[in-house]
Amino acid sequence: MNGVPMEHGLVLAATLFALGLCGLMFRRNMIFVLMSLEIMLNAAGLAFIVAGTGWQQPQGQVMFLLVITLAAAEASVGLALLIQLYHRFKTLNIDVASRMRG
Amino acid sequence: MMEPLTTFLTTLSTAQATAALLPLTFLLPLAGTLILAFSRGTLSYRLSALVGVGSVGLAAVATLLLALGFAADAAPQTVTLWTWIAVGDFTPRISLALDGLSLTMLGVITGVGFLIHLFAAWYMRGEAGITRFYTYMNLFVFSMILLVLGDNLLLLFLGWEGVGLCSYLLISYYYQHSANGWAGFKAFIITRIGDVFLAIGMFLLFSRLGTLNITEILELAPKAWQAGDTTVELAAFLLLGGALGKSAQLPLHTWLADAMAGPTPVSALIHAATMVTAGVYLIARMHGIFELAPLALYTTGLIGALTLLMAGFAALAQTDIKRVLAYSTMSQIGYMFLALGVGAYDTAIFHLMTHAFFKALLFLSAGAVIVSCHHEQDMRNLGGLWRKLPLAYMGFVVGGAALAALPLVSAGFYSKDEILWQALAADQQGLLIAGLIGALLTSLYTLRLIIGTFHGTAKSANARHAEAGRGFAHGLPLVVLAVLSTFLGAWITPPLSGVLPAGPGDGVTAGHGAVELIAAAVALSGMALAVWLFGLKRGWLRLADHGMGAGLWQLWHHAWGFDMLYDWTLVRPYRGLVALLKSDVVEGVFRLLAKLVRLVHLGLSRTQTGKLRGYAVTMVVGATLILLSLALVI
Amino acid sequence: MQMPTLAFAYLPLILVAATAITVMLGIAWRRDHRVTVAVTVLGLALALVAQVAAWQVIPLTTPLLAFDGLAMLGGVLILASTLACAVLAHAYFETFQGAREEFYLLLLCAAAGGLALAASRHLASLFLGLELLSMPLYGMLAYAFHERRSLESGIKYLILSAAASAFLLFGMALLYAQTGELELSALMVSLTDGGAGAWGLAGAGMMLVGLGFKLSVVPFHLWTPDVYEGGPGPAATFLATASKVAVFAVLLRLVLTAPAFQGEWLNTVLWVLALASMLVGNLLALTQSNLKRLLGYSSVAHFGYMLLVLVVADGLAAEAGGVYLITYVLATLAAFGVVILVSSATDGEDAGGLHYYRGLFWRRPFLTAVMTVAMLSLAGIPATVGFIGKFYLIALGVEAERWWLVAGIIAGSAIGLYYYLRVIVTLFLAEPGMHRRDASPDWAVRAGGLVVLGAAVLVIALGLYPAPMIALANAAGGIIAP
Amino acid sequence: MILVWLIVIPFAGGLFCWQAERLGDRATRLIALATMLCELLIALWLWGQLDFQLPALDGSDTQWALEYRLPWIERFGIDIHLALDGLSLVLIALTGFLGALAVLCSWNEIVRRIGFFHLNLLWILGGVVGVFLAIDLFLFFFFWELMLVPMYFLIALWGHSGSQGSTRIGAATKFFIYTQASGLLMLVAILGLVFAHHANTGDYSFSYAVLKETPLSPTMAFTLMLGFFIAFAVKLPVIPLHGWLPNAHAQAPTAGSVDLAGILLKTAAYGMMRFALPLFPEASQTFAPIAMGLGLLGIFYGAVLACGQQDVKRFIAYTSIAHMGFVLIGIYAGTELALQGVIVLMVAHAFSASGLFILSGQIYERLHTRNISEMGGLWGRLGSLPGFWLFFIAASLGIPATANFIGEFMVLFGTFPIAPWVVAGASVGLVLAAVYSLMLMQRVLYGPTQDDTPLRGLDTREFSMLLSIVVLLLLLGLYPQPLLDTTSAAMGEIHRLFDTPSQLLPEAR
Amino acid sequence: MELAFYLSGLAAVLATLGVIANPNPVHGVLYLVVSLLAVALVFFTLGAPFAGALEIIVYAGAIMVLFVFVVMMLNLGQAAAEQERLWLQPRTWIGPSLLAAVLLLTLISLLWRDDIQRVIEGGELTAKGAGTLLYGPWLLLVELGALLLLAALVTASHVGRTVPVAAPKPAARDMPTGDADQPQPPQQPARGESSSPAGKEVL
Repeated sequence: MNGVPMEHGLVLAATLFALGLCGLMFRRNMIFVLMSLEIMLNAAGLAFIVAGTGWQQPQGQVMFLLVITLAAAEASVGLALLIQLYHRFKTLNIDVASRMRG
Repeated sequence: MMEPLTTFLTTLSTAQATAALLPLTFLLPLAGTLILAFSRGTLSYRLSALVGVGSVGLAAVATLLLALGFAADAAPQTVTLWTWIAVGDFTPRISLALDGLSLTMLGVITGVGFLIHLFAAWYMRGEAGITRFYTYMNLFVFSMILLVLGDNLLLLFLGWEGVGLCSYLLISYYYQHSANGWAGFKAFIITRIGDVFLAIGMFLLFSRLGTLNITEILELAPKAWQAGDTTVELAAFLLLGGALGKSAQLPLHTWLADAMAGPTPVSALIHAATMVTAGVYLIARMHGIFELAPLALYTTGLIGALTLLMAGFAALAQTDIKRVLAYSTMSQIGYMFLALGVGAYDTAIFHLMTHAFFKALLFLSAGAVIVSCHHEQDMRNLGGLWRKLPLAYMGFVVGGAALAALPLVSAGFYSKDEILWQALAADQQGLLIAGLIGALLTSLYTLRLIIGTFHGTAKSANARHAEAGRGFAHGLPLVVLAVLSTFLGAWITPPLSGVLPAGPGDGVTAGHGAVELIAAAVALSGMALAVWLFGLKRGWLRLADHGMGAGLWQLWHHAWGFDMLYDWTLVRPYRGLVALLKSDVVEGVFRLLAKLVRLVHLGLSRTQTGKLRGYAVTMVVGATLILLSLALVI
Repeated sequence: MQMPTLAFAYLPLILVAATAITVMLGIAWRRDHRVTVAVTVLGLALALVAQVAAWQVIPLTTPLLAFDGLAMLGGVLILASTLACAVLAHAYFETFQGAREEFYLLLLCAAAGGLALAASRHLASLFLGLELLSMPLYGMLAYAFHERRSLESGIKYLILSAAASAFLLFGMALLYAQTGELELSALMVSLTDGGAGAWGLAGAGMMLVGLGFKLSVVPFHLWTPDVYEGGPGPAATFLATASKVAVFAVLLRLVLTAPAFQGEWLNTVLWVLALASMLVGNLLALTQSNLKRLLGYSSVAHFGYMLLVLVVADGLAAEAGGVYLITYVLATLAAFGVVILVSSATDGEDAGGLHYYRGLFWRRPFLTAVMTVAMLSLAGIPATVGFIGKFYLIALGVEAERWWLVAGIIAGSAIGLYYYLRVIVTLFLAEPGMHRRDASPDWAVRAGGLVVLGAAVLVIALGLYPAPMIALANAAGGIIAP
Repeated sequence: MILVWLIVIPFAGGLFCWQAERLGDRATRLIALATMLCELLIALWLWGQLDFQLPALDGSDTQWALEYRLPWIERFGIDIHLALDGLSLVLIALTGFLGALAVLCSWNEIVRRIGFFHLNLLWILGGVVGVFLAIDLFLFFFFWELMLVPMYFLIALWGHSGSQGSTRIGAATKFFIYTQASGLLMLVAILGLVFAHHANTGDYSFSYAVLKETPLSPTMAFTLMLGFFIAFAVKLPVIPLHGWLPNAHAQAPTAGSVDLAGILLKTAAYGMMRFALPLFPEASQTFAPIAMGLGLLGIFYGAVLACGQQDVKRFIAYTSIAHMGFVLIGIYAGTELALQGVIVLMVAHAFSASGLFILSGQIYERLHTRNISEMGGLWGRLGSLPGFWLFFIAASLGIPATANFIGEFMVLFGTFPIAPWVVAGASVGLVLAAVYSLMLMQRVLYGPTQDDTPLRGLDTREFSMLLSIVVLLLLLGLYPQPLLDTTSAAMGEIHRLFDTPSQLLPEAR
Repeated sequence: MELAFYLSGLAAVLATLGVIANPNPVHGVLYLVVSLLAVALVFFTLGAPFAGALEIIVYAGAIMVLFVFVVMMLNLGQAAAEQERLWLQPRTWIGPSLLAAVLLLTLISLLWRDDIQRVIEGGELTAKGAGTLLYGPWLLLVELGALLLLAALVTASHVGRTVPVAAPKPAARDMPTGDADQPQPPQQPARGESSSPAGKEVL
């Protein structure tokens, strides 16, 4: 079998990454923002896996593992902040967190 | 009897005596200045006057002793006090040179100066700022003495500027009237313009000859330059420029008439007898340079001629008695320049001296009239004073006679006649004719002045209630000056032969008599015409009221419109420039830069919205740009 | 590899981590603010001593970490500023009613992350160190979450930082895909006309986005003022000092050792970013009236200046970077220290507004002197250490003939003066009836005060006699492990 | 070691003053005064003690009358290297004198926070003395910038707000930014020179004597010279870069104006003569026509703008610009006569401008306005103040017998062989000087009085202060030789470097 | 296998699109789970089954459950979805999307440039390799990861407190004489921001 060229895998990762960015940039609901972040991190992880499999090395997977660790940690902290935000403002609209400017 | 006197004179003529006396002449007025300045208003009027007059009086005594010594042994002497500056070749010294020329000037300054100071004690009585007045006056005498005694151009320049400053201060003496201040301002600025020429001339001479010492310059100049060399012409022209400013000659003459704003003794001392003649002195002093520069010399004579005509006409149309005298001063100095221009330096100095006598007399008399008439000085408001103010009338008559060169009896006749003769001898017929026309004009305006002031009927209350001045301070100066303005004054022969080259007419007698006759005729006919015009028929008024006469009268009254010309060409543009640049245009560029920075700041601040999504977008834009640049590079 | 030596090198990191564990256990057992602070300070002080002592054994390398001059200098600065933050936090949280102890735990974790980051020579340790540095910061920034500004700053920093991490990670993945290596010194890419190495370069660019975000380089700087303003004083201080030092150290190492970061294109990008940061940072601060925001903008500008070190990356560069980091940290600590002393977690919003400081001199002259010295140092005026830093950067720029950047530094400094001077003069003006807040009268004899005074004294002392600092930076710059 | 003391004394005195505030105002002022007098006395003692006629041998180290050297930052070969020659001594003595005057003239003017005020005042002077003594370029730059900070405080905290809505803080900031930014340019130039030297020899050095020998390509030398020139040009100030000066002068308290006009401007001229010319003789030669043109521009521009001002102190500030034009011309003429003239002119301007500023301060204390249009007719109301005013006006327009005349004319005499047309132009400036000076006289003292009540005359402190300046101006005007002898060796050296650069650096070609 | 890669890749992209475009949070979370599963499939096709398993267990399992839990806890309901729909106007999303598209295109063009010619042939990468590496030379990372999780845990536990730790007491050393320091009125009173956080219960 021919296998998948590496750039195809990377393009897939890039596409997911861009979609995540998209979500980050235009969603106002903080849940979606956090999910977009997860998408981006996941895309990065995917890229690592693609690279790792391409080079046939375990490093890629270990990096992916670390990415997942980060994603989990970030999700927990993010959600905690989200709850606090909702608690304070009764909304998940992150635009309320825009008092500081100038 | 004679023995001690001879011994005394011999002692006076020694170098030691000169060294002791010469500094005294200017140190005494300086001491007066300092005492008055630091009295801080604690001196009484009498004491101030005593210090002010006394210091100049003592200086006059010192001068007299010097003159006696000089008469005994006429060797020029130099007294060096200290080296002023010494940097490389540049070593001007504070050094005084006594020779015939400077002694003549010294005599005029201290002698006439003393008389005027004395008169001022009467004139200024009751004025509050007498201390200030005498401070300035003494300072002036000090500066003027330095001007004539300085053996180098820089020291001369010190005096030159000093008298300018004092002139400014005294013109604006009555400071509460703004116009007086501006008159002083004008005087200082215009003379300063001349000074700048003098300064540049100094720079030029120093850079070419490596010295500022006058004697050395006069020695070196003929070796350095051919006659007519461009450089020396330039130097001469620059010196001439300085002289024109100080001596109120065309085109830098406009300040003198306004300078009459000062107290009348000031006009007498500064603007008639001494300072305004400094230009004549300068040119005479630097004759070696002018001898090498025929063009400049000719220009000097030409300017003198033009000025004497211009001022003569202007004097005809003045109504203020002091202004008449001011224009007459310009005109007389024009004669001196004319003399200089034909190379008759000694004649110019001689006229300078006699002019100092009779013009001081005229001014002091005018001062007497003015004070007596409660500060009324417009001829149209005076008249019929000859009975009430006999002494002043005497002064005017004697002085006027000298001014108009009344033949034989007046001092002015001898000096002016000499000038005309020298012009003829130098083969400058044009200048001669100008001088003759000037003489006619002089007679006209002099008589107009006398008739207008003293004859006819009093035309104002001030004139009707005139009170004659009394006292020693009032009388003595007038009498002494009157005596000097007669032929007796003309007997004083300035000891110039060793200093100045002989004029073209010296030693020649052929034709002299003819010139004298013509001059006398012109003067007399002018007087007669004046009597006819102003005295008997009042024909003048008819002429001046109509048509061209009125126009000419206006033109002459405004002295040919030079003031207006300068106002339009210099003053207004400068004011416009000031107004234009007032807000510091150049710095505006930087202010604009600051504005730009602030604008950019405001623009950038708008990116700081506080909105998270906006921040994310910016970040992505940044990342995109970075990657795009990579995509474009490879 | 001799284990004892290596252990010696690891010791600071181990000590910090152990202190963190101790603090955690302490919280679990019994909460006591004083004891927690004491333990934290003790642990950090020991770590600092160990860090200094570790200077004896360098250079050492493990697959993940490099213990070299850069790591040592970074470590010292990180530990010192963490120590300062801990002490200042004690003053700040003294009257705080809620749980105070977690803050120190987070602080210690972040310090550990910083140490790892500064020493990392591998993408994995770089990534994890960076995250370990950032993750506690989210908590620290949002620590006083009852205050909406604190919460807001936590959220902003979390989301943007995570996005930046994603960029960083993606970039790493691309580099890895290109080279098959994760060690920095093995990240070789070549740039040819055909585009070989494009992945790696794109990866390097994206990593730059991630790291540039942490350093608040224009255009990734927008979060800085908001987060500085909202975060509790000690957290913002840590963010401004230790965090930036660590990130800068690793970026410097990247540029110095990773071939992928040495190409012409990246150099140009850095150059442009540097210039933009200098100018934009200073321009933004121009009329800022909140001191904490102003310090945020100022840090944007300062890291703009510091990017010059990366652009040149040769000759004096490492030394200049070290010197500038020291000067920046000292001055920033002093400035933030004063703000913290004047603020308190219980007073709601921190004392950021400049109007609080009006006429401070006439009430607290020495505190004002500290602030003045800090501002002058940030402005780079002689007799403060900031001048030495600026001197080094300009020297570097001149040596490398980077005239545009030198011009940028000059223009930036000129603009910067405007707002630094505004702060300074405010301290000395007296207008009665204004809002004002004061540090407690005995501030100077308390621990926080000593830290602030110490920083100010160092700013002056090293400004007058910089030789020790230069020797340190020179030594650090001289030993860069591959 | 005495050189170090010269620098340390003002700084220490400043700290004492700060702390002495609790002892009372009088004690503070007395300490400040004593500090400055001590400085002045040391300077005068040195003047008497040392020999400034050292032979200026080529490249030898005998140029200095006193030297002090201590390693500072060895990494870059930076030393604390102080040296004294006639030029620096004269300026230090001037600093001491004007410093004492500054303390005296703020005796009644400053009543708030005098401890801190005197701290700043003395620190400025300390910084200035440092500038005059440092011959290590790094140290020079260090002091050059250091003196800005206290000056900033002086203007910002004790200044007056301006007439056209400009604030004292704005003025102070402008001053600081102008000088600091241009100072950084100089730093760049210094570093450029140092690295050029480094490239040649492999050594770092900031020493004046060492860097003087650095061979440079003409372009490089010119560029570096420009860096120095711009920094000094801002401070002097030279025309397009003068924007800070009117505001700073006008808004500063009297003591600040005295220091600014009297000393700070002189640091720039000093810098040009000490560094810009000797370090880059050929480039300076090339640049000389432009510099002289700028000087000429300054003379005219300052004169014209002065006439348009309503604020007395702004007025005087612009006249300073005009006077500094002469200084610039003289420096770049480079003949010994011109350079010596520059020295005299600097000292003279320091005295006359200080005198005018002190007088404006005194008028302000009495009238509470600096607006010229609210003055007029003051002559009779102010006791002996107008007399002094008149004297300083006369000095500022260069009446002979004042030192200003000596300075201006020596500059013009010295420049004429080099650039006759410049001299001709500058001489026209003399007329403009008369215009603005007399205008000031006219508008302040002359004219109808607006109010007849007499104002307080001068008290003994004010009178003796002014009298001392007057006496000094006259002394220098009539016998400047002691001053000229002191500086002649230093100026001769500069002249030699400037005039014959090719002999000095044969390897540079 | 290649086909599976492309198909699951397509699925992942589509599901992700669903996440970012969906107004309903619950649907969004579910889409994300789908996307993650699809990515896990991709991992399998590439020959990284260990990673795929982790993706499913940790990502789709643990993390997503956390999301679901929070969404449920907040009980956002239909009103929130309506609100979301309102926010999803084209003018909101079109700009960012274009920007992201540009970024993506740039990235793709860069990815296409390189001639690395490496093909993933699906050789198995086992957990063993990863483990050996991770617990061998990379052991430090485990420790750092642990600290990271500790920090996250502490943060979450501190920040996640719903009962406020303390009402801000009146500023003791604050001496206000004006109003500049007073709290601003709530920006969105309609949404019921609590100006006093005391005693609020969630759920």
